[in-house]
Amino acid sequence: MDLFLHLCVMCLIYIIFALSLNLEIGYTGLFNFGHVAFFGIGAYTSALLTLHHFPFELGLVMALTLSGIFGFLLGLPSLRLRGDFFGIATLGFGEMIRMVFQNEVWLTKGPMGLPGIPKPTLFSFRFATLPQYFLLTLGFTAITFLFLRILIRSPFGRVLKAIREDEIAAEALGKNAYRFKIKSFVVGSIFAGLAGALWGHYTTFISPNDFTLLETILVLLIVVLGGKGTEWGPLLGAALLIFFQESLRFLRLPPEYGRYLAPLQQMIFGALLIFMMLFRPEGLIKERGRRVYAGTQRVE
Amino acid sequence: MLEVYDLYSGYGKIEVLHGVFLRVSHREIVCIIGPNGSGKSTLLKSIFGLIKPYRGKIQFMGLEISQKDPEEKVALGISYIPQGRNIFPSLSVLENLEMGATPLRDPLKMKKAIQEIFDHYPLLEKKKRLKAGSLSGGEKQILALARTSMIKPELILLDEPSLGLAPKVVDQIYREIDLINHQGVTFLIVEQNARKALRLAHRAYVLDLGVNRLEDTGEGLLQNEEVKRLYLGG
Amino acid sequence: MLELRGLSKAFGGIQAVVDFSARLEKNRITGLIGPNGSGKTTLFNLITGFIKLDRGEVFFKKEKIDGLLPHEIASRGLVRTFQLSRVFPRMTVLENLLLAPQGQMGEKLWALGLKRERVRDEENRNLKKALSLIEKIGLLPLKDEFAENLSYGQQKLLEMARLFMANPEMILLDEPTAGINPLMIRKIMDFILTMREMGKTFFIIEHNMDVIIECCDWVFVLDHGEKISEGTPEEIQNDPRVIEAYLGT
Amino acid sequence: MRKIIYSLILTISCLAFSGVYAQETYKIGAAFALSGSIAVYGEGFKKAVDLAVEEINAAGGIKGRKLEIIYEDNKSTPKDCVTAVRKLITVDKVPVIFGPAASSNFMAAAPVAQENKVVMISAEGAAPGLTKAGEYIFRVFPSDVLQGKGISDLCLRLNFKEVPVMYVNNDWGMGLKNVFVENFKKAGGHIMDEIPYDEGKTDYRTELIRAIKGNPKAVVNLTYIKEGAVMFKQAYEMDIKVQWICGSAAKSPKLIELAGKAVEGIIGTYPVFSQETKEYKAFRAAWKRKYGDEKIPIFAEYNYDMVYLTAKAIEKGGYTSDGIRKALIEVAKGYRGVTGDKTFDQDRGVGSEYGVWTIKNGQIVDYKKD
Amino acid sequence: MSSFFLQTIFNGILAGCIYALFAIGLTLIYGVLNFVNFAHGELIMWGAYFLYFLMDRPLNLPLSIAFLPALCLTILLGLGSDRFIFKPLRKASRLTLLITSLGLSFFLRNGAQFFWGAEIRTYGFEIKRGMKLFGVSITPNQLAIIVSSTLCMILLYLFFYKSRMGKSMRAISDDLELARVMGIPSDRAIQFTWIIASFLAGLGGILLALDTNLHPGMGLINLVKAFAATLLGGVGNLWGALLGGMIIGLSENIAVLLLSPGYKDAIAFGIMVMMLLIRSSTIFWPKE
Repeated sequence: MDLFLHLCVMCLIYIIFALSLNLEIGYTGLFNFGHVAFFGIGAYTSALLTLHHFPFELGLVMALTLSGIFGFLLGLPSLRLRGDFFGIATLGFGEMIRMVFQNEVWLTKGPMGLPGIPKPTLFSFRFATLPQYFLLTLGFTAITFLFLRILIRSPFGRVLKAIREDEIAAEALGKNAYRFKIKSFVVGSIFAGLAGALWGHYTTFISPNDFTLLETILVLLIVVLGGKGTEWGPLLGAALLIFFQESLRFLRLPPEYGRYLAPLQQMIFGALLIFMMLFRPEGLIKERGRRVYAGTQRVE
Repeated sequence: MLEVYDLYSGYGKIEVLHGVFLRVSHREIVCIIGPNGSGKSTLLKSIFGLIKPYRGKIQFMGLEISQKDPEEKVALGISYIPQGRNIFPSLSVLENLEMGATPLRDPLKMKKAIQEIFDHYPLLEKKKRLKAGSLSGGEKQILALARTSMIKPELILLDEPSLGLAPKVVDQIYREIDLINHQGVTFLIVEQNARKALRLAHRAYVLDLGVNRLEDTGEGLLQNEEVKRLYLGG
Repeated sequence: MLELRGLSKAFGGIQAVVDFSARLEKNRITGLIGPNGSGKTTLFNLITGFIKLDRGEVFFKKEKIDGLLPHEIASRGLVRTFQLSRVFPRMTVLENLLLAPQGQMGEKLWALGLKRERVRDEENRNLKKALSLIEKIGLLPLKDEFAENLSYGQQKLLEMARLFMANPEMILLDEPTAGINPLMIRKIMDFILTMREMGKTFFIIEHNMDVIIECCDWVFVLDHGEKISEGTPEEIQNDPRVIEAYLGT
Repeated sequence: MRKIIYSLILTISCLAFSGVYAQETYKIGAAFALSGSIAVYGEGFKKAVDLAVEEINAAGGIKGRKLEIIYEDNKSTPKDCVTAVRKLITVDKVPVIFGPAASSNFMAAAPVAQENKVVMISAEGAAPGLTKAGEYIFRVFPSDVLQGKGISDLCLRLNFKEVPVMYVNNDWGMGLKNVFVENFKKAGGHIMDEIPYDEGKTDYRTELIRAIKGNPKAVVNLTYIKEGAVMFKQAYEMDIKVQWICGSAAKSPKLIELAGKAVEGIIGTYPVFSQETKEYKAFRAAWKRKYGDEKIPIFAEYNYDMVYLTAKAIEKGGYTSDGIRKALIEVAKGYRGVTGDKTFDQDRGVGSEYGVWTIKNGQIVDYKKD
Repeated sequence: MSSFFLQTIFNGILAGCIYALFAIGLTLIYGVLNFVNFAHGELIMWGAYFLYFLMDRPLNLPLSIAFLPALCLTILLGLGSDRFIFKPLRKASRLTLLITSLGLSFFLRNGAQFFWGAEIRTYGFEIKRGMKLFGVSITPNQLAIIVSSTLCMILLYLFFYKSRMGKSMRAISDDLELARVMGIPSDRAIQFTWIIASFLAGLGGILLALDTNLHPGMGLINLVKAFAATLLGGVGNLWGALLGGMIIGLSENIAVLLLSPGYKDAIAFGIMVMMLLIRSSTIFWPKE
């Protein structure tokens, strides 16, 4: 049961992470390959602050703020790049941030990592046990899901989609594509920061090794597999991948062969990404037009 | 030599040609004129196979070719010179000609063909080491023509050779076309700048909104008031 | 309404537009014609800020707008369409329309939280308007379809409706009737004429002379980037310079 | 290739039979690095653990019940360590876990064990403060606090007063470097330069050049096996002639296998235990019986001792985590294992002396100043 | 002191030679097929591992015999990835191709790890002291690197400017449509592009591994450097790639002397991001 809860918590954190990436990739068409950087910034910010005995609330708020600020600073120049070059620039940024975690020892303790990150206390309630933490993550996931849902269903989200479809035509309709892209990028970064902060407080230990390209691939795969540009796709993708990954533990594999398991599993991830692109680029859940609008009453 | 029968074609959802009929005989210069958007370029691309027609027949020397790829058509003796960008700008003039000689296969033949071109166009020989992108508009068009005529195709499909050129240069281009035609090459030319083309053409078709409206000798169409009406309404 | 002074643009030594000046009056439909490659679309791009001017000034409602970004120009009420239809393919017909109104409160992030009522009201208003428009162009059964599933003619119609929805003061249309059948052309012409009656101003690139003759009050003719003639459609039809530009000498 | 096919077949058959495991054993969890970046070490640890378990079971087990180790791959990443430990605790319900090797991985997983009141033991974790997570966390390996001082002493003893220090940029390297630098400075030494380098790279030439910039007589290089092999080779090729001084992690036959004559003459410290005791001789004989001529991998002895200590603790305190926790301290008091005295201090760690090793004629031998 | 500096510069040039080989392959694929192949780094890595495979047990082939088959296997890998993955996606968007190649890169990297594990490997030659030249030590392997990459450059130049196929490839990267119209066999030229790109990747990978070691992660990090070199030198430019490779190789080696070595790999990233931002306005902004 505890293991199941543990997997659920992991899954929920990845859902937040994937939802935030989906806003960028699925709805705005920004192929961000460095999303893990914001995950890391969120994790480190909140961890460092709470380790210095600031309250969790402040740590969380600062984690979101800093992720947002970094998102803004990175977005400002790189969002002027064309799609694939934007992807490469963000990939580079992701690696650079990891190197900062690794090398700025005075701040991050470098490769030593940060052990003993306290469990969160929200409004003097301490989320110490697994079920409690599960509820906390569930709450944050729900907030993220609903917030992003409101966002993408709003006129704001509509503009994002228009930019994804045809940036030039959106400009011709008077939409400041650059500014909208920055906003989307910042919002995405903030929620990635949230996922990171939750992750840090959950494992109670973070180190630069947690924020590598592997995470980027995993979260990208979650979004692509589930169905980018759909509300439920990232949820489905995260659930499938996390549980698939962990179910491998229950294959009672003789340890001699354990060495083959991790690369094999990652090969499967890579192959899955290729297969999705070749045979079902839209993902498991297909994007559909919206039928209900802000006015809520369904107009027939 | 070339027969187009009830051709429907277009780009994806946009149907541009709604049933075009056309016939080109051996050693003829046939011109297709028509206002913007009448489907002239689409017709050429469909004949050459850059666009796959929806339906209809295209026959070349008795062979049905409507679903063949451009590469096969080059092998059959059809060449196509697109409008606008029709040379490789970062290759030298010589290299452009060498590329054009690809269908000749035999290196010796290639060399000979290129030398013939240089004999005929000393200007190109003088500039053979220069990048083709640095030539003037007229020179580029000459290069494209030379490159194509070099392989002695049966039929050249030529799309708006006068586009963006000064009238004097256009005259020069048309003289070259005439010369090549006298060597036995058949031409199907698409032109908007109708009068110059009509003077040269043996026969001409007028295309309007994806169907052919008129057919006559070049001279005949020059006199035809209907042409002007199609272009400028009325 | 729109005043152009000496617009010029060259691409790598080739003059695409040469010293083009014109005044376009309010509530008129002005046509722009010329042979292929004469620089018509470039001129549109220059006016709407998609390409930077080499020289010249653009005034819209007596305000200088050259140097502004495309979306800034559009939000001032000068909106354009493109040669090929540019609907947003993976958005529904309704969404395509709802996108159009300028200055929507709901497009501001903060307003989504703080002014929810206003956003909702605004959205409802737009929705009502959009639905009546969709009904008018006969796409009501398709309102929740992705725009990519429409036929090309329907996409063009949708683009027109979107313009209507955006409600700009002046519209630049780039070949609105290209590639569609005569029935659709009729519908689109009706659309243009209705909007003119509502006080809109148009500037249209068009090849179909019937459309020009029926709709336009005034026509400019472009050849090799230069304005070679202007006048009423009848005058243009008989202008030897125009005939020469089209048919050659 | 054949191995892969077998593994696939085994996977499937194990899936089918996984429910049929005998229940009459004492299960111990082991969250080892079987894949990932430090899997080189993991295999050796596992062999040592297996050897000990086999011996104990052959001798009748614990009160008639056999020991069984449940290996869980931690993929060498903190994230998977946490998952692996959680799985061992909640699914296999083990009261005691042999923890991950790398200190950072161990420290990620330790709070989970502490929280669930499950004993977790480290046989290789050297980082100071490793057991801070709580009373359930033990180590049978001496802390680097001791080794850092050992290296510093060694340098001074050999009369190297000025040295640059290179270290692999991870938890272990940096932790050891910090202790070393602190001790060395206190003793009047001068650190010429500090050069961290990344794990797992293939070219360290520029780092080497930087290290010898001030013409030092000796360079302290706190390296792992693979990075060390690359470095010493490249230093040899570039004809860098300095005295290399390493830590314990490089003391391995594997290093000689990888780098050959390039590592001739390097010296290093290691937590020392006499190889002359009867315990060690017995261990060596047992190893030879089971694995033939295979060299004893690094830290194997500590893993071996860890299993025995745990077995004794289960026997004395019962098969519950609290029982094991209390009994561990008692049974370890004065216990002479292969690696010497295993008495736990108040931080549930063990002490050690440090010796010096060197490589002579392709063999690791104790260093004697001549 | 100056000999340290010379040695650093030499190491930089050495690295630069190899980066240039990678960069040319990358830019070739980009020029002809118009997408950034993330899996290029893995071709580099697999090239090195193929050689390892042939020289390791049970085959135990000597280097001279194993060298060519290893390159052929790399080329096959490149061709295979085109045939089965990129060819069906010829008409797909660049972003689809980007994700696909990212997936392929991940697949191949872990594939190598699957077979050979994550450890560092070496070809197991006996190590030799380098010879001294002006205070710089040069090993025979390093000499081989400089000679063969120079040779490669010359051959490539001859190929691109003298041979028909080379000219066809340049023509195709100029204008694929026009090339097809003129009957230039584009499929064959695309295959040839893959052959050359994989050949260069395999050769570079082998040379790099001869000089240093093998590791499954060696692909990605070198890809980034190749990419930075490409951007520096200008996309699709042979000499530019050489120059860019040299600049990256030199600057990252010199930087280690000045900055913290932990940031060595960040140098290439930094240059790459900077070039993207500077050049974005001129080259990479979509043509409208």
